[in-house]
Order: sequence, then C-alpha cells, then structure tokens
Amino acid sequence: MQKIITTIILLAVATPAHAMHISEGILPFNWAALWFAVAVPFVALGVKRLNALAKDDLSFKPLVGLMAAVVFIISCMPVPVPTAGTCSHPCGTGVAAILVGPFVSILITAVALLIQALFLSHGGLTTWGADIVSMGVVGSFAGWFAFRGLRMAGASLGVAGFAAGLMTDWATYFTTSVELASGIRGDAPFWPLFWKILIAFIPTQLPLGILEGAMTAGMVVLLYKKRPDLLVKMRVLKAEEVAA
Amino acid sequence: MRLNTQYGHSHPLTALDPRVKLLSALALLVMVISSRGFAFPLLVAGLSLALCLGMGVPLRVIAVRFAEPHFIAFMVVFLKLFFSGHVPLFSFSLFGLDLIGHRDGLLEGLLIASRIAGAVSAMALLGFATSFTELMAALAWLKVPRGFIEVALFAWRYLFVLFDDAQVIYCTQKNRLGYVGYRRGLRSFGTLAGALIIKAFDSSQSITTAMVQRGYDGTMPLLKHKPFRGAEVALSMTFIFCMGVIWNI
Amino acid sequence: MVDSIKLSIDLDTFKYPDGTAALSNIRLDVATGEFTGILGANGSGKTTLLKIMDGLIKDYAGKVLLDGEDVKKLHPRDIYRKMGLVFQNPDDQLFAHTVFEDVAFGPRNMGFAEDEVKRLVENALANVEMAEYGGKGIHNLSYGQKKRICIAGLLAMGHEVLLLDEPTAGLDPMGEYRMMDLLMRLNREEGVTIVMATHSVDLVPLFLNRLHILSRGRLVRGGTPEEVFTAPAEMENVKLRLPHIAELIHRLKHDDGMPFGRVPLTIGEARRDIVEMMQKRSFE
Amino acid sequence: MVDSIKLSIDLDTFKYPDGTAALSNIRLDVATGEFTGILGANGSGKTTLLKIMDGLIKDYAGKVLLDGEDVKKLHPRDIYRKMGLVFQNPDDQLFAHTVFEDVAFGPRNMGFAEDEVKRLVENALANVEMAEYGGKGIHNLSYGQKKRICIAGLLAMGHEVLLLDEPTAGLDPMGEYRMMDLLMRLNREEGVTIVMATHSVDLVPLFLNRLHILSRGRLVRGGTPEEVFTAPAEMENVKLRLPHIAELIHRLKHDDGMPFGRVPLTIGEARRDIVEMMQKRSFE
Ligand SMILES: Nc1ncnc2c1ncn2[C@@H]1O[C@H](COP(=O)(O)OP(=O)(O)OP(=O)(O)O)[C@@H](O)[C@H]1O
Ligand SMILES: Nc1ncnc2c1ncn2[C@@H]1O[C@H](COP(=O)(O)OP(=O)(O)OP(=O)(O)O)[C@@H](O)[C@H]1O
Ligand SMILES: [Mg+2]
Ligand SMILES: [Mg+2]
Repeated sequence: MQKIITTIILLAVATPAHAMHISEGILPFNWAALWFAVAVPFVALGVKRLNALAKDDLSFKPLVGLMAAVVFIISCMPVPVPTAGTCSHPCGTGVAAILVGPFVSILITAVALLIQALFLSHGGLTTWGADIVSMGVVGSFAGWFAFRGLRMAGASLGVAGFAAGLMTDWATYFTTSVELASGIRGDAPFWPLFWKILIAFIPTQLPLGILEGAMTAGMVVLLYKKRPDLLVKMRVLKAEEVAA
Repeated sequence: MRLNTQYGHSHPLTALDPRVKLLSALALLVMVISSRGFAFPLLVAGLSLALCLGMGVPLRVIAVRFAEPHFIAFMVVFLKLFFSGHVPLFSFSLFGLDLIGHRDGLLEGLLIASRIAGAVSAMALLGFATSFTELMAALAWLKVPRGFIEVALFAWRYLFVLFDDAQVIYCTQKNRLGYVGYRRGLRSFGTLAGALIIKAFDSSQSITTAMVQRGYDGTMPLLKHKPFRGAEVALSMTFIFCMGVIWNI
Repeated sequence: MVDSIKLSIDLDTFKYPDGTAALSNIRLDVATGEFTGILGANGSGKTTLLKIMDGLIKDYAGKVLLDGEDVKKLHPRDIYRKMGLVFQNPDDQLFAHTVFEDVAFGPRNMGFAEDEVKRLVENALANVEMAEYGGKGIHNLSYGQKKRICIAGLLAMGHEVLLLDEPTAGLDPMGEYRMMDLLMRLNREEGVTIVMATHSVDLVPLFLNRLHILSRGRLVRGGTPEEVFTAPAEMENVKLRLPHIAELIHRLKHDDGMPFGRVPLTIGEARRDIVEMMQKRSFE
Repeated sequence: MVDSIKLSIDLDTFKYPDGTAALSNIRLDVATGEFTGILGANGSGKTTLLKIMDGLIKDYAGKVLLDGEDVKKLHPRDIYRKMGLVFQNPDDQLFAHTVFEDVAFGPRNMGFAEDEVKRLVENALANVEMAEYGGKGIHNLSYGQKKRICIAGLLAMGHEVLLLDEPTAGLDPMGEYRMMDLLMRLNREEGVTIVMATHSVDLVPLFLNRLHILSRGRLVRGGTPEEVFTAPAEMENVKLRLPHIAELIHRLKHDDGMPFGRVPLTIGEARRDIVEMMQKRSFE
C-alpha cells in the first residue's frame, strides 16, 4: 500500500518535467567526471567516423549537422501522453542511429545536448557527459541493435523501426534513472531510490516509448515510401530492395 | 520553443574574450558541483542572476528558462526529504499513510537544489553573454575536434531554418485540420518528423552545392580569435581566485 | 453595415524578438466578399501581417477580429475551418508523398468520403492546371508547379477566407494571369473573401477591389486601385511603381502634354483612350 | 570568332531518374560578355538547363563546353572559379548565421585578407541595397531580402560567368529594376557574361542582348528581344506573353488599324512612337 501511494505522489510531482535530461548541477563532481570519462571515447569515435565518411562525401558534415538540428527539434516537441495527462518529449536518437549508425548518432546527440544545455537550460554542461551516455551511447546502440537485429531476422522496416524507437526510449530512461539515483543518493542506499525513480518514470515513459516507437516506424516507412533513394544512400536498404 | 540568444550587446561582459568567459564559467561550475554547503552555490546563483538582469535580459525570459530546472530541484528536495535520511523532522498522514520528513534528507536535498540553482544560473549567464559562434571558436581553441565544431555550427544555423519549416508544416497541417483528434494528430506528427528528416537531407545537398560553388573544400572557416588581452585575463583570474577562496571557507 | 466586416485589424505594434519593429499602427478592415491586396516592398511587413491575421503570431499589441471574434482567443480549429493561409515559399509547406496525397490531406481531415475527396482534389488540381500531375512526387516538381500545388491544397477545402502570400510570384505570365483569374472567380462566384500580399503591380488593378500599401511596417495608402495608383513619384517613395500601362499614359499626359483624362490602368482602357484621342485629333 | 564563345551547349536529351524528359535537342552558344535570357513557362526546363551548364547535373547525353573545355570533365574547383549559379530558392543556399558571414564565405575561401574580405562584402551588400543588414541573422530576413543576399554572395567573388535562376522573382518592382540594372552594369562595365532564367517578360527587353525561349524542354525561338517578341499568339503558345507595352501597341496596330511600324517593347519607345503618330495625324 505504502508503495502504491508513494508512487502516486511521485507521479504527480515527476511527470510534468521533461525528465529526459539530467539537469545542470544535480550530479556531484565525482559522478559528473565519471560520466564524462565514459562519454568522451564514444564521442571521439563518432568524430573519427564522421571524418572518414566526410572524406568521400562533402555533404556529409552538413547532413550530420542538420540531423542534429532535427534531433534537437524532435526532442523539443511536446507530445501529449494520454495516461499521464501531460506532455512529454521524444528522444529522436533512434532515427538518427538507424540512418547514420550508432557512432555518428552519438556525436549528433552530443551536439544537440550541448545546444540545449547552453541556450535552453535543458540538461547542462556538468551533466553533459551523463546525458551523452544515457541518450547518446545507450540510446543509439539500443536503437541500432534493435533495428539491425530485427532486420536481419527478416522483420519489416516498420516493425524494426518501431522496436528501435521503443528500445532507444526505454534504454535511455533506464540509464537516466541509474545516473540520477547514484548521483543524488548521498549516503542512502542505491536500489530503493533507483526503483522509486524508475517507477516514477514508468507512467509517462511506458506510453512515450510506444509513441516514440510508432513515430520512428512512421518516419522510416514515410522515408521508404517517399524517398527510398535516401535509405539506399544511407545504406539502410540495398538498392535491390528498393527496386523490388 | 524560444532559444535565448545573446543579450546586452554593449555590455562589457559580452565584449569579453569568449575563451576567458568559457574557462571562468567552467571553473565556477566545478566549484558549484563540488561545494559542501549551500551558501556558495546560492552566492553564484545570486551573482549570475544579478549580472543577467544587468545585461538587460528580461525577467520573464529568465523565469521561463529556470522553470524547468527549478522544478527538478523541487522534486529532488521532495524525494530526499521523504525518502532518505534518518532524523525525523515532522510527519503527517495522508490517506492513512504516514509520511515522515527527514531533517538530514532535507538538508541534502537543499544542497543539491542550491547546486542546481547556481550551476544553471552560471550557464545561463554564459549563454546570454556569448554568441554560439564565439563559443564554438573557444571550444576549438580548447582542442575540441574540428569535426564536432563544424557539425555544431551547421546544427545551430539550420536549427532555426528547420524549426521554421517545422512550424510552417505544422501550421499548414493545422490549417488543413491535421490535428483534430488524437490518432490523426499523431499521424500528422509522424509525417512532420519524417518531412523534417527529408528536408535535412535535401538541404544538406543544396547547401553543399552552394558552398562548393563558393570554394568549400571540407572545412568551414572559424572565427579567428583576437589575442588575449592581459587586463581581461588578470581580472577574471582574480575573480576566480576570490571565488575559490570563498568556496574554501 | 457592420456585420459585413470579415476581418478587422487594429494593431498598435508588433516587434520580432530580435527587436525589429515589423509593423506599427495598422488599422484595416476587410469586408466579406472583398478581394483585397496588400502591396509593399521587400521587408515592408506583408508576410508578418498575414501571419498575424491567421493567428500564427500572437504577441502583438492590438486586436484582430475574425467575424467579430478575437483571433488570439479563438481555438485554432475554429480559425482554420474558416480561413486558410498559403505561405510564400512552397518548399516549406508540401509534406506528403505525391501531389494527390498532399492536396487530399485537408479534405480527408474534414471527414469526406474517399470518392468525394477524389472529386475535390481533382477539381482543385484542374483549377491550378495541374490535373495530370496527381501521381507525381512532390519532390520532382519545378518551383512554379509546387506553388500551384500549395494553392490547390487550400482550394480543395473550400475556405470562406483565403490569405495568400505572393500567390503569383514564381508563376509564368500565363500562370499568373490564370491564377488571378481563378481567384477572381472564387471571389465573385463563390463569395470567398481573399486577402493577398503581392508585388505584381501590373496584375493588381485588373482584379482587386481594394488595395493597401504597406511601407516599412505602416499603411501609407488604401483604396480602390484607381485611387491608389496615381502619381509615379509617390509609388517610388515606397519602392513600388505604377503598372507599365499607367506609366506610359502618365508620361504621355504629363511630359508630352497629351490631354488624357484619368490615367487608365489596363491595356483595354488605355487602348480605348488612345483610339479616342486619335479620332479627336483627326477631327480637329 | 570562335574564341569568343564562353559557353556552348549541345544537348541531345536529359531525363530525370523518374523518367521525366526535361530537355531535348538544346543547342545554344553564349558569347563572352553577352547578357542572355532564358525565358520559359513553369516546368519548361530552365532550372534544369542552368544546372547542366553549371556541372551540377552530369548524366545527360550531349556536351557542354566552358571556354572550350568539357564541363563534365572539369574539376568542380575549376568550374566554380569562373562561374557561379544563384539558385531559385534562397533558402537552399544561405548557410551561415549572419548576412556578413554568408557573403564573406566565398572571398574567405579565395584566400583574401580579412580587410579585403570586408571591403568586398560591403561592396556586394551595397550593390544589392542591403548594406545596413550585415549583422542581421539570415534567418530573420524576409524572402526578398534573402534573395538579395544570395546574389551578393556571388557578386563578392567576382566570377567571369554568372548563372542566375530567376534573380528577380520575389523582389519588389523597384528591386527588380535595380537588380537588372546592376546586372547590366556588371555585364557592360566589367564584362561579366550572364545567363539568367526568368519569367519577367516586361523587364527583359530593356536589358538583355539575347533571348532563348524554352517550351516543354525544347528551344523554340532565339534572337534579340525584338526578334523574339513578335506576335502575341506565338507567345501564348508557350504560355508567355508580350511585354504589356508591346501588347498595347500590337493591339492598337492590328485591331484598331493604327499604322505603327515595328512594335516597340519599352515605355520610352512606345511613347516616342505614339507622339510621332499623333503629330502625323494632326498634320494630315
Ligand atoms: N523571424 C524574424 N525575426 C526578426 N525579424 C524578422 C523576422 N521575419 C521578418 N523579419 C523582419 O521584419 C520585416 C518584415 O518582414 P516580412 O517578412 O513581413 O516582409 P515582407 O513584406 O513579407 O517582405 P517580402 O516581400 O520580401 O516577402 C523585415 O525587415 C524582416 O527583416
Ligand atoms: N528532380 C526531379 N525529378 C523529376 N522531374 C523533375 C525534377 N526536377 C524537375 N523535374 C521536372 O522537369 C521539368 C522541368 O523542371 P525545371 O525545374 O527545369 O522547370 P523550370 O523551367 O525551372 O520551372 P519553374 O519556372 O517553375 O522554376 C518539370 O516538368 C519538372 O516537373
Ligand atoms: Mg513576405
Ligand atoms: Mg526553375
């Protein structure tokens, strides 16, 4: 009983916030530094991959920049979540991962997060590392693996896209909960706090993940119908698959 | 969405070398998130807010910016108050459930909340006083890889264009009743997001052509830094040193 | 007749967030069934004004009434069932896969059955002379073709009020003429109230009832085309000009001393006046 | 004089990947220092032709020579040092944050020192009458203002050949006139070869040396403006029209039987002809 009511109270408090990013200043120095240390090599790999791809195609850097802008805009769009009766925000990383691969997608997320931190106070500079890890690294890989795995198993674009969006979203929130719980627990035990945060996210994040899945699937299918050439160019599909 | 760009075009803080501003801000942030009491973060918050106001940033803009982080701060205090700590402060019962507020939990929560306030204000001040291009040039000076900077510059420029496009598409859809009903709204929203991706592709092609025509060979020219000015550097170092001393007390 | 005012704008000022004062002191009424033009140089504030009318910009000081109701307070749905805006740049507003799909978006959302939708779309496409392009991908159209599809998208919905931002820019001369003709027919035959922003001085007098001249965010003149197009110097002040025909006759009248009466604005009128004058001369 | 040919196009066919046959059988030469116009209805292939000239489209059957060298084989850098293209849609080509940064991009890449860059940019901005907008964000300009910045961006680079896709569409009447005037000065005074695609029949005869009429992907006519603008019926066939002045005089001549000689294309000529005729009448 106590659990349920706790959850309800937490819910009422937690849902209106865009809990996607960890706010500036929440993490103490040690944790902030740790997440930075985790994030940096991934971003560096992203830059390396970017440079490799941009060598043959001058339009690649502008493209990645524009994708970062799109991810930024998508993650600022309020989506009404019926169960919670409020608006929340999709991540948009899943699509990026599908289109440009996980490493460049991490780079894209890092850029989008930096701009949000500087000019919107969503997320922050000290929590940049932590946010890159949850949204970028974990989100991108979860989405990418879901998409590629299902495609290899023969799933349709729509299904694989749905899974990618869903996984990106849920994996991101799971990681955010870990980061938050470990960051603010002080000397309290980790697990109870973690579960409370996770549970607090569930009523918004469960449906939001499904919505993000639907949105990602919709985008991939739209691209397939409208501009299959782009999917071929980004090596999501092979030329034969489109012609067929 | 309203992105707050620069304010206070003639304010001395705006004219300050972006590298100096960035480094000072970083130093402040580190001190804030490793502070032991909540006095220091609050001092930083107060100082930054006063400077923001002095630069002519409207109060309304500041309030909107801080709404979200401060909400999170409140949430953290709430969490810590009721769900961590050992020393009971008060208790009451709600729907037959006893809720206990803890004194140590509250203090810890307030510490985190004060850090949020301090860090967010300092960052906001940096954002208000520096243009994005300048910040990127400063990051490049800090040896952040060129690829990252260029992508960020493209993203920043096209953010506005794509945001406008998104709004126009949204308006045309609304104009044609695309958001009446939840299902239809979601579908329209998916189309909108997809259209944005396509737009990003197409624009990246056409700008590349436009840039190549004008001599682009794969690297964007960056803002060139003027040499450091001794007085500025000395002044900001003194400032940081003083803050460091206060931090230590 | 107060009840015949469709749109009433009473705007003190509007500033963009970057401080540009885009509009100030705009008071204008659009009567039901009128075909109104807003003429002005680049950057004079036409687009801004249309966006305000359509309820897209809200943070202005002043009041805009649609059928007597404050646009700021109306639910978007209620605005958009009555009034539609076509933006200046066609690339921004076509989002569907094919031409047909794009034009069908509105009617479908209005809940029409699919064959009714089909009829409406085909009708609208025929109206902009793009009937045979239904299946083509939007992405593969030329600029002017896209422009036509944007307009078709609104036509298919049958709005009471149409706001058009430079509907003829980018169209070829024949297309320009036909577009204006189409708008005029919509206006006369179906009673659609139309407000259009435009630069095409030459076409305006043939079709419009009323004309407002905007310069640097202020209304500087308004009236019927005959009232507005008078002296070339005044038009030049606001970076516009007279229609070519009017300019020719104006020169003949003032510089060459020919005794024209009123300065005609259209080819037909000018022709009549010149022929008349020749005949007079021959009799003299 | 063979060596005075700057651009020579000899194109059999070009099809877009979706099967649209956009151009066929185009043969045209642009002489060094010429100011050439390509006039055609929407979708007639103007943009496609300019893109082919600029080496942006390569999969055509035929040959395009720039100074005698095959554009398909030239390195892009060598093309773009000589020749620049301004697109139809300004949003496709402005990539910097501020007006100044955008216009400075070309000169900076050409390796000029910063104060020379500044001079070139200011000059170019003054030429398109946007001198005071240097610090403004690109994103905050009106459509016509963006169009001007696009053109300034190329002007600052001082190309030998300029390809312009509807440079005056979206400009206000005064801006249109000034833009054409600026292009004419560049052409006459600095010997820049200019090819522009356009719909503005009224301005063309005042400024251009040569005119090619494109209809459904084919060249149907070419010559000086006087040679091209003859009968209204032929122009209507290709969805164009005569300039308004020419139309007026043509009607007076053919329908009202007035004995005009050649049909004048500009206001000045028409005025002279009408005055002459009046005087003759008075003497008869
Ligand atoms: N988003 C914006 N932010 C700041 N200033 C803007 C913005 N949009 C337009 N402006 C400025 O406001 C003024 C009016 O712009 P508007 O787009 O209404 O002009 P317009 O009459 O439609 O011009 P055009 O004929 O070129 O389309 C211009 O000076 C323009 O630079
Ligand atoms: N990418 C494309 N794929 C397929 N067809 C295309 C593509 N771009 C243009 N077309 C078609 O080719 C023809 C010529 O187009 P183009 O853009 O050259 O016309 P235009 O003369 O520039 O017209 P406008 O005056 O409207 O700009 C049109 O019928 C158009 O539909
Ligand atoms: Mg406009
Ligand atoms: Mg074109």
